Amino acid sequence: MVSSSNRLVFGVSILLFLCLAIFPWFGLPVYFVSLLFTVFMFVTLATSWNLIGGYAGYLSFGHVAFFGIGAYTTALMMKGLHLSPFWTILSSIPAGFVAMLIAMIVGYPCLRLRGPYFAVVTLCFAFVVDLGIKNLDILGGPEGLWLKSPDLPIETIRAILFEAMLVTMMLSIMLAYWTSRSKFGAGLRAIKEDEEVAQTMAINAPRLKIQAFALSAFFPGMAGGIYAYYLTYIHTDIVFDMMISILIVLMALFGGGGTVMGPVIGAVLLTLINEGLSTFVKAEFARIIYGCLFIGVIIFLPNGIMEFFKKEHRVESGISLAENGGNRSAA
Amino acid sequence: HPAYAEDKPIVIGGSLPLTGKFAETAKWIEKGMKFWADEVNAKGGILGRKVEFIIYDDESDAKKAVTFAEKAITVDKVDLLFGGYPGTAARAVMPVAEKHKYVYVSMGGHMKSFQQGYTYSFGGPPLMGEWWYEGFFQYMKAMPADQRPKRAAVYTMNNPIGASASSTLAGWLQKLGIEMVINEKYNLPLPDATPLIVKSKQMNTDILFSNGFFADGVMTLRAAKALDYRPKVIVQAIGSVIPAWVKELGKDGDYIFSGTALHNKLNYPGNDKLNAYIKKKFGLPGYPVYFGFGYAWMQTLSQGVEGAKSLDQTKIRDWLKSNTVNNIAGPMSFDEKGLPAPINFCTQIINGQVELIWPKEVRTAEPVYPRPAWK
Amino acid sequence: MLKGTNITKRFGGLVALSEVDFEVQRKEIVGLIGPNGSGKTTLFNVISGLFKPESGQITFEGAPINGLPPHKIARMGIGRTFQIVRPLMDLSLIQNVAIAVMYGRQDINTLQPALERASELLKFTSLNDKAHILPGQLALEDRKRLEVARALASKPEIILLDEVFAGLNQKEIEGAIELTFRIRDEFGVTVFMIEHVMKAIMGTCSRVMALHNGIKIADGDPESVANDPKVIRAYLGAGYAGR
Amino acid sequence: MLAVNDLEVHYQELRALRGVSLEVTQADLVALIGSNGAGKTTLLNTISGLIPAVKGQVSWRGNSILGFSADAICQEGIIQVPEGRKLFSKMTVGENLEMGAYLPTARAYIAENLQMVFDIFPRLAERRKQLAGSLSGGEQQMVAVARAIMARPQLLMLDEPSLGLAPVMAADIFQVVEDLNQRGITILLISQEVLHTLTIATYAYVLENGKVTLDGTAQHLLDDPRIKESYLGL
Amino acid sequence: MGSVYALLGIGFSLSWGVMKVINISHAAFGLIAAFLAYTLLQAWGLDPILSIAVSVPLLFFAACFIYRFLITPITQAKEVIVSSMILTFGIAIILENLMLLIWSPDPRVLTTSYTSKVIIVGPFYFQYPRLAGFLMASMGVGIIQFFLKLTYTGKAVRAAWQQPDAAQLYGVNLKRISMITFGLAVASAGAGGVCMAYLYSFEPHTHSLWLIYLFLVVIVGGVGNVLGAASAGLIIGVITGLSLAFLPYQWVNLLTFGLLMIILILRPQGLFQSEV
Ligand SMILES: Nc1ncnc2c1ncn2[C@@H]1O[C@H](COP(=O)(O)OP(=O)(O)OP(=O)(O)O)[C@@H](O)[C@H]1O
Ligand SMILES: Nc1ncnc2c1ncn2[C@@H]1O[C@H](COP(=O)(O)OP(=O)(O)OP(=O)(O)O)[C@@H](O)[C@H]1O
Ligand SMILES: [Mg+2]
Ligand SMILES: [Mg+2]
Repeated sequence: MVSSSNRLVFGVSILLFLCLAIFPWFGLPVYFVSLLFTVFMFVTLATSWNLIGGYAGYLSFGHVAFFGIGAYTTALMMKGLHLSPFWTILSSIPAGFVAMLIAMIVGYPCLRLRGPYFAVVTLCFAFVVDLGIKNLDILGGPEGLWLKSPDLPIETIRAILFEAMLVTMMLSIMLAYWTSRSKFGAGLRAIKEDEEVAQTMAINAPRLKIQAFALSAFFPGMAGGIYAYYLTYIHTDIVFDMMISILIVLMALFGGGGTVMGPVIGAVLLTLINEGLSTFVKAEFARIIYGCLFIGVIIFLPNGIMEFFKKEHRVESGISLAENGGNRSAA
Repeated sequence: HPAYAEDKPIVIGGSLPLTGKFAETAKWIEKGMKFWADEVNAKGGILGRKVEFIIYDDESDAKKAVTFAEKAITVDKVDLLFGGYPGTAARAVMPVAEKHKYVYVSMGGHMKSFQQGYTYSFGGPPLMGEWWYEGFFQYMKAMPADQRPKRAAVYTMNNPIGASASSTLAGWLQKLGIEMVINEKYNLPLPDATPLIVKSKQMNTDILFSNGFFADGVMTLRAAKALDYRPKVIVQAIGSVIPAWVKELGKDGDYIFSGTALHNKLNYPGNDKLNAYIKKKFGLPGYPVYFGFGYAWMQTLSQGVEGAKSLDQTKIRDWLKSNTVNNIAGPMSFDEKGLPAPINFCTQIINGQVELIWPKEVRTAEPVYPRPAWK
Repeated sequence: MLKGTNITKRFGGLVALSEVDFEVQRKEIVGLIGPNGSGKTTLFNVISGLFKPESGQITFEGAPINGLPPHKIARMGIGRTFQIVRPLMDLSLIQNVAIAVMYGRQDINTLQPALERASELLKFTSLNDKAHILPGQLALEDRKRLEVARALASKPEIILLDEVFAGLNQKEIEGAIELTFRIRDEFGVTVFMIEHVMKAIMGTCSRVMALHNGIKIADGDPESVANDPKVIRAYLGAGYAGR
Repeated sequence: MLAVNDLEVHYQELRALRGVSLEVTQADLVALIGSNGAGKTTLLNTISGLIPAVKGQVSWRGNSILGFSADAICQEGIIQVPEGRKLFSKMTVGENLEMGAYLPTARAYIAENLQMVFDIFPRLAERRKQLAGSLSGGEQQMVAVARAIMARPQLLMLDEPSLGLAPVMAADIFQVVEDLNQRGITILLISQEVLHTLTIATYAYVLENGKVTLDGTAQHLLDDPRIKESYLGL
Repeated sequence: MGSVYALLGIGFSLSWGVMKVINISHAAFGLIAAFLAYTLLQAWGLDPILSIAVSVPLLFFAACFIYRFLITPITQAKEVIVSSMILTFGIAIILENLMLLIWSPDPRVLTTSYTSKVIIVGPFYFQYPRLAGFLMASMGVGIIQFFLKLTYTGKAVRAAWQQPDAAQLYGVNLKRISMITFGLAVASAGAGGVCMAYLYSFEPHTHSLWLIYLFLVVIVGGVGNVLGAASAGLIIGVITGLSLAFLPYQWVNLLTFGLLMIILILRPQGLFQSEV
């Protein structure tokens, strides 16, 4: 039963991936390619965040830092090494690693903090990186960095970036999927529930947390690298925008933290709805409707949208560690 | 062209930060643009076609400004792209406009944006940080050397606008024999301005450059008053150009020097009309700067269209590069970077009015110098 | 196999453990009794690494373990239950146990075999019919048995049981005594248990230690400890009639 | 004074109580025994208003109180010492006791009651300023009982008060329960220490699988072979 | 500055520590009070301090209403903290844009006769508005601390959220208590907002800036710890003050955040043990 459902998931994903992959080559307006690109980016960010935030329960409010670090790494590499624009996409991979490395370094002391303290220390971290770059002229300082874009039609550039982001997103989702059914993910969930108990269950909590944090920084780093190239103008106000941090968290939780599909659904819905609203309604009212959306959904589905699908999960929860169980009753 | 007259309206699209951090200014720009459109439509439109806007709200997020620019260009297939605000958004949109080959008339932010080799971007007029104090220093230069201030304190917010505004300061100060005693940057938000003023006071500076936005500008000014710091001159970058400065600060806001790229008392055609409208509609004595910007950018763009007699972006660009545009900021012809000749107006707030004091030909009031004591 | 010498643990001014020595031999069932607040749970917390003692040395199979992080100690083969039960609330019983299996000392790293193993353990603790519900729906005694199953899941050498008999009636205690013996005999696990139910202590333990105000006041076979006047005064009470 | 009639309580599909009836008369010490999972806690929580009933009746001094909120039932003088203590763990012992006397009726007697409680549990007087969460298990149980006494109960319901207590302490708790009963407080006591419970109780009910299977005077039940067999292990 | 953030932060801390509700819209409520103060000052010349008499009750009732209809449904969620964050984020967006509609995006400044007065003590300068803010904040902190620690209702608040069942068993009306708490928390934000408005200019968007600072203050002080938040506010104020005096200004904000990070890492529970 498990393996057959696995095969189904696998098949559907491949199909979806292919459909998405050919999307930019139909000559649709570039905007749609860019929009989906943005959606993929947020899916990547939210899904990665979910590793540390959703599974391990460590709400990182500084994830934008990894995104920004990725963007700056790519941009600086491109400027410093005079990379031709095509290498830039590949240079997002080292950008991911830089983000991951930094995550390990800051994760080490920060992950000893719990709950809100962790949230704030990561928030501070993001500010420190942001302000640091702003103050250092060698990194572009307050001016920001300009990148060269290749001599190709805009459609081609967008399509290439689209594919790059698509692959990044797929990889991050695959990582999330693997996590949800692996020993690793199970350990993280135990840590989320009760770290002390997890430790007495022989779970090496400090190491697992660092691993989760580092992994959750890798794809944002890559996404940042690709995004740098999409934007061609990088500024701390843009790539270290606190709003991104907050959005990532909200998207993941809105969809349902600690589930594979939750962050995906959250990111897709929120990005598209927000974009759609700004198109059709007067600005202030659009925002008010957007606000009502959060309230409406959370009142009816306090644990995120994934809860809506939970009926089926309840049956399965016995055989898989994948998704959350039911409501917690009064203990 | 009778065939045109029956045509669909000309659609002009893009985004403005209608909500979020920059909403205040963007709303004025939007009003300026709309006023322009009403006026044009009343006269029968451009090329015989009416004009119409699609304005998206980018929520003060430069990333969104980019996607909305692409949306306007590729989905709505707008005929013209309108200019963006603030500088970071304009910077991010410029490469997009270039790639899509759309003429983009905006504030641009500062010189660096125009040095990236973009051919479709114009500052018409630009809000050019590097030129901001040009007029002020010209005025200082014309003053007898012994009357000039001697010691300068410079505080600059650490962002592109602050950086560009302060970039020419050192050179000018040296030229005028003013010693730059303090030169500090600060990151926004400024938590407290008291220490800045204490330091300026201790160092006996007699000219204060406050290169900041509204919030930090107000704090600096209030701290100066509270500590009774009396420099001969206080110069403000951006903070003092919005109507709220005069409205909220009243008397305390007086005597601030600043620069501008256009002004409601300039003797160029159109300004009177705008002022009359603003007075009637909003009860303000003259139109706010950003209202003027919104209007002027549209003027530039439409003159390009009318000059090129076509909506072909490249033709519009080429026309703009080789002809002179007349907008409310005066006549301007654009160089290869898309910039007009440096603009060097200097303003001072006197009795709650933003007066032009330099160049001398356009002066609307005598400058108050040195600054009188606080009331 | 587990040996502690001279252990002292303070909370601020309060001395919870004062120079306590103890030793547990392989395959023993050792009882730990003492009045409420005498430091029993604290001792378990010190052994399992949740508290760092101010002084003293603990060795397991000859290797010092004090100062090691809890997961390393667990990994070496010391399992435990919590007196105030702490199930992972959002995971079903079988998931609770399966995670412990995967991280435990047997070589099971994938989900399916872990769930199978977990299911066996739940059967062992008579929880198999509740395998798929959440711990929040359990009555207290069931939660305690869940603690036991989870502790056994990591295949420990020794298990520290903190009052798993509490709340059982006399009849049920008999069942629990049997379970304790089976833990030792079927799993080959040494048992070190805190208990207030004297019937259980007398029925299972080969040796009993008594703590009072953090000081060890008795150590020996159950009979002699139960008749020790110090123990009677501090713990059993004069009215104790072999309940 | 408390009468439960044909009470039925469900947890989703599980029928925890299936038609329970019992009665507690003024000044009685009624014991409720039953193996684990029988539904004893559920019954107490239903009486206290924490859990809704599917059907049945709970009446107090002749008036139905079923459907009252928990705080309203508390005002009626029905006080529970919950299973698992449920202390306010980040408040001090003293504050926990004060919370027991939260209702204005009890607040008036706070000093007097505090004195009584400290007489019964001198250890709590020592630990007055300590956070309740850092107490040992037994100490916490004492706080829980003490807190209930502070509420000046007319009916005191105790859910396994001797759980996790040292034998000497357990004996003390039973002594306290007996004393309280002697002072005129009506008591409904759940305990697994069946022998001891039945020796101090006046009347007892046996709950099995959500049903009352046996009831009678305590003495009567002590002699019942079924009790001997399944609860006393004799 | 510190004490004012503390006053703004207390309510935030209260609803977080006591009720597990992270109220993202907290600062937005404060901002509403600031706008009200502004409007009353402009229209009738009412002193902003007096405007608190209007805005605080108003916010209290609005908050009770919100609690009753929006927060109650999510108290059953698995993780109230998480759900409440999303919910109140929505509220914050709505409030911000309502303010945009009502008051327009123009920045405002509270100017009173004493705005620019200053007291000089040795090398230190205290501006009147700052002093007023400080005094009001201290009073607010005192009142709330008194409420929680010494009044029965306050204790019930703390009890109710540690052990809701047990609190009910001892006569605490959970719904009412929670509503009052939330109401108080938001009302204190009102007072805090007015204090903030003395010091800084504000526009409808400003609340997000305030929010970040009060988040810092609350956590560094220890969640649920009223005095902690107050002290943390002071500490942050002192750090900025001192570093402004000794460092290039450019590095002040960075230093503040960096130091906060270090403080947190060294004292994992915040500077002061969390309470409630
Ligand atoms: N984290 C802590 N902080 C402060 N004091 C503590 C802490 N943990 C335990 N104590 C104190 O240490 C003493 C010993 O507690 P411990 O829990 O070890 O008792 P115990 O013997 O297990 O009692 P019981 O049989 O009631 O469970 C008690 O007085 C308790 O109040
Ligand atoms: N919140 C809940 N949700 C679902 N089922 C529950 C819940 N609480 C208890 N149950 C179930 O209801 C039944 C009766 O439980 P209850 O706690 O009333 O038993 P009890 O007689 O008090 O037992 P014990 O001696 O263990 O305390 C048990 O089967 C238990 O698993
Ligand atoms: Mg114990
Ligand atoms: Mg029970």
